[in-house]
Amino acid sequence: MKPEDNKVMQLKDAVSKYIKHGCHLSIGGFTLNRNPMAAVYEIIRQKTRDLHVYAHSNGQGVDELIGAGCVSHLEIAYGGTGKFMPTCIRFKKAVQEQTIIVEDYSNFQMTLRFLAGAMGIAFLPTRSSLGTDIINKWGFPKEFRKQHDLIPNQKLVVMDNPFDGWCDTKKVVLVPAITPDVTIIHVQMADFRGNCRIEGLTFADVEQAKAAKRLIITCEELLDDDYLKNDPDRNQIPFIHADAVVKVPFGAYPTACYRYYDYDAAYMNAYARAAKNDDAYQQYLAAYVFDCPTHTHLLDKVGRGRVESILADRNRGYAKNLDRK
Amino acid sequence: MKPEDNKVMQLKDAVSKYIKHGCHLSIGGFTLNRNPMAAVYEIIRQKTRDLHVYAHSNGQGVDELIGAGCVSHLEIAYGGTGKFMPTCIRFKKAVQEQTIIVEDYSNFQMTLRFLAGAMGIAFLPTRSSLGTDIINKWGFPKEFRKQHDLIPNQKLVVMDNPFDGWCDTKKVVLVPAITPDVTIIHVQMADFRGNCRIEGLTFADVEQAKAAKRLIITCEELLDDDYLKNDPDRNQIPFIHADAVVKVPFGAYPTACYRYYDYDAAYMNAYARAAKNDDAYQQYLAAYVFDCPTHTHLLDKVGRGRVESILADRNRGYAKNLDRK
Amino acid sequence: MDYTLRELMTICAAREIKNGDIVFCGTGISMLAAMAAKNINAPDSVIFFETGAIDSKLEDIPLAVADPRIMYHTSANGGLMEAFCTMQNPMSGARIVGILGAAQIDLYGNLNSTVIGEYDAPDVRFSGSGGACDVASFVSRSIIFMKMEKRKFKKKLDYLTSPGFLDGPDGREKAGLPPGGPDKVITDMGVMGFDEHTRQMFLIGCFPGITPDQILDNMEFEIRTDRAVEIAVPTQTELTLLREKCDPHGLIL
Amino acid sequence: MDYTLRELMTICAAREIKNGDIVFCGTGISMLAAMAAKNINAPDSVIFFETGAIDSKLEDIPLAVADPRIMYHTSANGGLMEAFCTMQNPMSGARIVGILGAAQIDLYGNLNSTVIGEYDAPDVRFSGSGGACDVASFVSRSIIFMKMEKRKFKKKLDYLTSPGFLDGPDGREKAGLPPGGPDKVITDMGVMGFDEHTRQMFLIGCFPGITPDQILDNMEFEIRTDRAVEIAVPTQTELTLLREKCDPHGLIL
Repeated sequence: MKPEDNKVMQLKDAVSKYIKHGCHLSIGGFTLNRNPMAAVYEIIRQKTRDLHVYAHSNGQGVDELIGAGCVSHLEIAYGGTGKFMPTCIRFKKAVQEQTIIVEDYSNFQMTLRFLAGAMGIAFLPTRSSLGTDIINKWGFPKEFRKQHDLIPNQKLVVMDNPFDGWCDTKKVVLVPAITPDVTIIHVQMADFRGNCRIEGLTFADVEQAKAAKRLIITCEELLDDDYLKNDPDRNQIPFIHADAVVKVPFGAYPTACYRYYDYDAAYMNAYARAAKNDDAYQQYLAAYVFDCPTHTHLLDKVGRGRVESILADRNRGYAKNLDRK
Repeated sequence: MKPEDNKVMQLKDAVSKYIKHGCHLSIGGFTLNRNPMAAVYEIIRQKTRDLHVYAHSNGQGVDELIGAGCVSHLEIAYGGTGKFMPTCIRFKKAVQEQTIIVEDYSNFQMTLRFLAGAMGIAFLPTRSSLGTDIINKWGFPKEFRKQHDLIPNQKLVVMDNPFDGWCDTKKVVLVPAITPDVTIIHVQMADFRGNCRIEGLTFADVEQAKAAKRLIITCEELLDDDYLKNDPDRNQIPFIHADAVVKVPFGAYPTACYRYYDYDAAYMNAYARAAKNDDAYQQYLAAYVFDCPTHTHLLDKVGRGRVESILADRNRGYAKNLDRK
Repeated sequence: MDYTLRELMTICAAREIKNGDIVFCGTGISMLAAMAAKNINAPDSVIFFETGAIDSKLEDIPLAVADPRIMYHTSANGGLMEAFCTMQNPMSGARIVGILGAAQIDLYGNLNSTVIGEYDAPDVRFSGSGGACDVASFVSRSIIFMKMEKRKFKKKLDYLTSPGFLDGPDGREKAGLPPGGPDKVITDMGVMGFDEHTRQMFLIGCFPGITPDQILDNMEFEIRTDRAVEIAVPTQTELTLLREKCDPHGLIL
Repeated sequence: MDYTLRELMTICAAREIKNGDIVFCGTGISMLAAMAAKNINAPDSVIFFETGAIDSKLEDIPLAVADPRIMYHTSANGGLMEAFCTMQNPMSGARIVGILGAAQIDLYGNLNSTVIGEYDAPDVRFSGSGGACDVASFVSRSIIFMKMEKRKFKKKLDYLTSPGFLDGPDGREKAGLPPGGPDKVITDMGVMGFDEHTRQMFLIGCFPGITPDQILDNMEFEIRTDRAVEIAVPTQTELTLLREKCDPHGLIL
């Protein structure tokens, strides 16, 4: 039962209250956009271990959680951040070294799995991946699945269309629902009760938010209740799904937040360089995560000049003349 | 293949081009709100017959189509307009006199059926209606279904959850997709290519629009291409789904159109009175539909004073002091 | 205290709603009951419509669940998909109280709002399920408004539109439905509940001046009446708030 | 004419796009090909991203499919659900052209973008499907960028991520997939297509200075080369528009 009173919390408290060792976690955003990075860094600082993470294409956040050793299991469609890391580097390393167990889906399948969780149904059908190894090859074998109540007994199930050729369809694959213990999303605006407004593409954030048993929202702007309710056509997540609301300006940094700031190409290039070398990566973690007690400290370390350089043109939604080499 | 050029048409031409006798048709809106009434009246004027109509809770539009003898088959969840007609009157009469064949679903099931059509999947699952006569009693028997390619071979299919108790679910009912020949929706704003912006609740209009083979859009305001694209977070239907765009101010009248006008209680009460009596209903049809070559003529007949009385307060979205007795 | 039967029924339903409840409203008296709860005893309840509006301000009473009045000052304006997903969602669905009406009800709280007579050749056709079957399928509890008449309290429904407890204590589970089911039946003569073991309807209380026998006379099936008490009449505060804040123009009352 | 191999490959892909096509873009060269088509030969093609943006203006080249640059001046900003439903929808899906890349390809145009080696204990891990499997499953045709190397043109894929024609002409139908499949493979040495009867890859043409044998030397499997012609080099107009309008800062080229 989600309480109706003021849900505003400090990030440290929200993370320590809801994200325990072994937690099944999903985070919002997509590759280099609107990842809840401030929350990711806080999870790393709190040294949470053995996370079971669900992602479609959450690049930067997932790679940093894996790199810091927080993740043991991962269900994912894509690990990358586009040009900066065509394949996520710490993810690649962890899979190759078998320090995490990964199970592959497609982006649509992960989206449907979150939607199934959000709509309270055990599975949804699609025709995507019929005939492929996404169906044939499982990351978690049968015995493992039997031992874990939070994982369905099968990865995917292929079935005949009982409506006999309806929609020219002979077969479908059923994808099982995901109901994470916790979802964390970063949004442009929220109010103290947890109503949310996302600007630009929503990715699968709305589905991830509603699928979860607990929802932590970090936001650029924390508004009073009337502000968002005065234009409800723009709001996607009503407060009844929310458990914690945390104001964190630049909370998606170094990933982008449409209409607020762009991704920081310099940070992400430096990250990719560090990620290729174990020692350099430990130095990165020490300097940019563990030595920064809060996200504000990280921004200070990067320097306000760099942060100002990525501020978005409110009309276009990104930093028009940003150097992105 | 939907052409990319200017899709703007006259209502008469859009209806005669796309809505033929025997057409499978769905119309947008809900009970007394945003029904595409101008298009409904045009269909009645064109004396289109034998329509197979799909509706969740489209009250006024469906009742008028049935009353005018345009409908032979109806798949529906609810026929009513709230206080004005708790049960649609011509619908009730037609079912009791067996002049139409009706098949019942729930609102969620109809929504899922349109969504299935929109997402190109043969069926979707839900737990709604398990154990009820919605599953047991079919409007269209097996033999009828076999003879009609546009109707699936079964009404609904109950199946066991193959993910073995996942989400505390033992059984689900599968609802088959709807792919109407044509969907008609009425929206607040569209551009000449067919991008749409709906204000207030969208009901199932977006799903109905994307499920259809052809989409006719009537709109309060017809805008140039840039206007809607300058704020795409507010748009729900991209132009690639559109076939015809028709500007019809007050196109949902006598039902409401959020932020533009309220429902006309006087019209709807008069309609309900007329609908109770066959002669009075024929007089209503003659006066308000057949004698009005266009929707503008209907508005003139009602009188501009009445129309002005229902104009919405732009902030609240409805006519604050409207007499609704 | 002067009050009408309709006012009493509305207030009886409103009293069942608690802070934190999410109230699914249909049209008419059920919507008024939700508004009354919010204005009288449960200011932190949330009003919710199947059409997609959640936490509507409701400055003015809507006359249908698609009335533009429900779209004003909500938490989010979506559509039917969002609304029904919220209902079927185990987290949010568990907090929803459905308020329903119907043409017929049986001993286990199953409802008919579709037809009287044969489905293929009905004597009387009603509106149909709308979202009623969905809400009765998904949510943790529902409150049902019914008029006391023998033809409405039926041994066997002509058509089972919305599931109550189906055929008994394990009826919902056998059918594959989530737990939940009807909680109260509010009539024009008294209020019924459902026994937690047998899941059969029983009489909770009579309205002032009504006896259990009068109620039984208006039903086709028997229910237990040994636990019945007299229902408290509306207070002056309840009536004033209902009349002045919820329906000042008497559109529903 | 002076041009780089990457420019030639981009322009070869752009030439495959027609007015009215809806182009599904991935990151990098595939996005640039879509921009090039729109700026050169198919101004009425529509650029579409799996993240939910449709008909983006793309004043500036995005560096990922979630780049905020794709959200500016679109027809509608939705999310992944909207995007993939548009792909699976038979009406809109039939108009979509997918542009994909991969680590490995086989004779029938099946792609691997997941692992080299065993799935449980891979030698090399790649990004995974993302939306590639979805687009390859749903849309009517796709264009694939590949580098010509023996380890990339494989007799047997280590992992089949995205379906081409699977194991032959009726492979997709047997598996339950919609019709469609790969249309062209654009490499750094030439362009391949798929025979309409056998659904096997064949050589359409070589880039200037490249022979069919050189191409075969860089493949683990054999393909027919008897229909191969020389590919037309980029025109000055194509190059100018590509360089000046699409990628003026050389972020992808």
